[in-house]
Amino acid sequence: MPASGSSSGRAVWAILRKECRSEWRTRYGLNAALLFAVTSLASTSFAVGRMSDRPDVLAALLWVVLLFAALASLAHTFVRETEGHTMVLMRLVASPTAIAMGKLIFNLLFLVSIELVTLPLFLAFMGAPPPRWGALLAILALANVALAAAATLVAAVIAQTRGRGALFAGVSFPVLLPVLAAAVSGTRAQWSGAPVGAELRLLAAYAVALLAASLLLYDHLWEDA
Amino acid sequence: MEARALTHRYGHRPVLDQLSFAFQGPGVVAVRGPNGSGKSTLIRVLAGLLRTSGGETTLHVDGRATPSRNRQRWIGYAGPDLSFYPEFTALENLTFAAEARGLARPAERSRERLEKVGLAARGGERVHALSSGMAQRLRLAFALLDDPPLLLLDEPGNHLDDEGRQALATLIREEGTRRLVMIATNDEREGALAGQRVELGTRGLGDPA
Amino acid sequence: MSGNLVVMAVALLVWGLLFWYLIRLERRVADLEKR
Amino acid sequence: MIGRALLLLWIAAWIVAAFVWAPLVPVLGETTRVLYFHIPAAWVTVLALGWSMIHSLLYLKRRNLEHDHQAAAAAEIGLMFCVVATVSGALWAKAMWGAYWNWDPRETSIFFLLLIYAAYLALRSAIDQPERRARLAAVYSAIAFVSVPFLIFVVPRIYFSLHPDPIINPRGKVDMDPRIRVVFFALLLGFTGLYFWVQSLRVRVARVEHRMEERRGSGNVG
Repeated sequence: MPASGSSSGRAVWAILRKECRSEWRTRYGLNAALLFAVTSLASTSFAVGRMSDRPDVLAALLWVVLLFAALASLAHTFVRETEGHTMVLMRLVASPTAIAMGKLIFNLLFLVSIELVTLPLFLAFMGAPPPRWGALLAILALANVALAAAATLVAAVIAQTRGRGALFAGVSFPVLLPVLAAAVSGTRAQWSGAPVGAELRLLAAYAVALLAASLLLYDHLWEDA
Repeated sequence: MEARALTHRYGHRPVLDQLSFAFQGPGVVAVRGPNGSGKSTLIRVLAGLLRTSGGETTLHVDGRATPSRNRQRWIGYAGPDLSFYPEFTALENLTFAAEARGLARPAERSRERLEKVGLAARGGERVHALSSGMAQRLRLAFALLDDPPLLLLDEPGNHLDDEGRQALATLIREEGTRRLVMIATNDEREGALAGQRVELGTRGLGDPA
Repeated sequence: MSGNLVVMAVALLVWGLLFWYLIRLERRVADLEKR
Repeated sequence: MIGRALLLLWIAAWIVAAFVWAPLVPVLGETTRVLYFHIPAAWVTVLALGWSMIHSLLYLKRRNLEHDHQAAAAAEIGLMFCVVATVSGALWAKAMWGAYWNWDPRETSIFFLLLIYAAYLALRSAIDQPERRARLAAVYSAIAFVSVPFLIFVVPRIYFSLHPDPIINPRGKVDMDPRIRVVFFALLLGFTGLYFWVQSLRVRVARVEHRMEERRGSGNVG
């Protein structure tokens, strides 16, 4: 039996690849999320029009669109497992933490792929001033890590409830709020030329706190058949 | 495989009550009892899928007690609640399982196991296209993936045709010589294969409130 | 000042009602526990 | 029974004191009266959330359903006090600044706690098996435990603060007429006593419910 260290690394890699292949085969999650992001973007920009002079409104709108796209799709990796009753198989081949890390990284890649499409469209549709790419990408990166960490943990919990995905938005919102607040504030600061250090530190601290908590909590998540 | 004062309740219904035993592999053990007497519960507890309300189980491999936290490393489990990813083929499912467990030669190993349960020809088929009998064989292939010291089978004969049952019987007899095999079953033929037995109490579902 | 007294009276009334309700609730819980 | 009678008289006495005896805070004028009840309610909200989270962590460690009863009761009562605190806060904001809601730090923090309570109780209502409900609710409670400090101390600082910090800072020191401080802490104590009494009642109800379900056993579990 392989030692636990390297093998859980291999398990995470195997699970990540499986998640990507499942997503590629069914393509259900990505299509839904992209459609969701683009439609909510289009409707906001239609309603609000061009906002080149209001970085605070732009920052808020960008993150509302991204947050709701995330809320609509990040629970999917766990809900799919419980609906397909494949959680037993998962638990027999990997430790809870390895399962969670595999899915967390997948959710992270998922978020990035949504943003690759939504961000350029947003900047174009809303006529946003050119962003300070360094600061903006740093904020996006850290916010994505925190979002993925929080969403994966909450998804693992609600996937085992009666309503499954239905509860995800409401239950995860308080946990996602600090990420939303810091991301909006940071995005606004980068557009108005202010330093973004404080927001980056906050996002990093929250991501670390969540990851630390998850390492302790994932063992308690799957204990009954 | 050793159990001490195992007790478990589903919500408020006592299913396992102060059950203790110790079985030495290799050999075949039948877990028998009426419906609802906790056969499946016991198998799931031994597989580390279910945390009991009381008591504990310890698996000794080569004389050393293994941590019950990652019990799944040491056992092969096949039960009705084990489902596979419908969007993947049988071979892909097994290969993924082998990779996740960090086993050597995952693809080759999976092909060997498919041959062993008579699914060699169906490896390329998507799981949702398999009949329930073939899906049951796939579960057996999964359980045998890394030659575990302990094999836990919950009603392995389900959905199998005669030819399938025949293959299952020879498989159990063969594996019984190499490792400890515990089978939860009410099927006479499977029960007959077992050298030892665990009779679960008659209290089960029939017990009046 | 008189406005305050009215509000105070209402506050005292609400507190009295709440207290009475809790006492009755406690009695019901006590006999539920016996059964 | 003496304890109950003492609680009755204590809170009644200090209600009277708050309206008759205590002076007004300079800037706030008559609106101070609301604060004598708003801030103790907010305090109990935080106390109950802490109580619920501690018992959730204890449940994860010890797996004793007693902790789950305590955590659930604390959340239910905490939600009620949180609603009282939010409403009284909004009334006070209306009196002070003419707007029921203007996202100042105190209001946003209490509102976030309301969100957490609501999410926790919604999660509980969506799970049937007692052990699983206790376990998953406890895990969510632990997650919320991590996000509360960020919600309370960080997020409000990001939004422009309207609250007159120097005069009344409930978490900081209360530096004006001593009589105000006396009334304020007395009501705080009274509310805390009330909370623990209702908490014990709710837990006893939960225990009875659990035992009744158990006695019904598997026979006719609805």
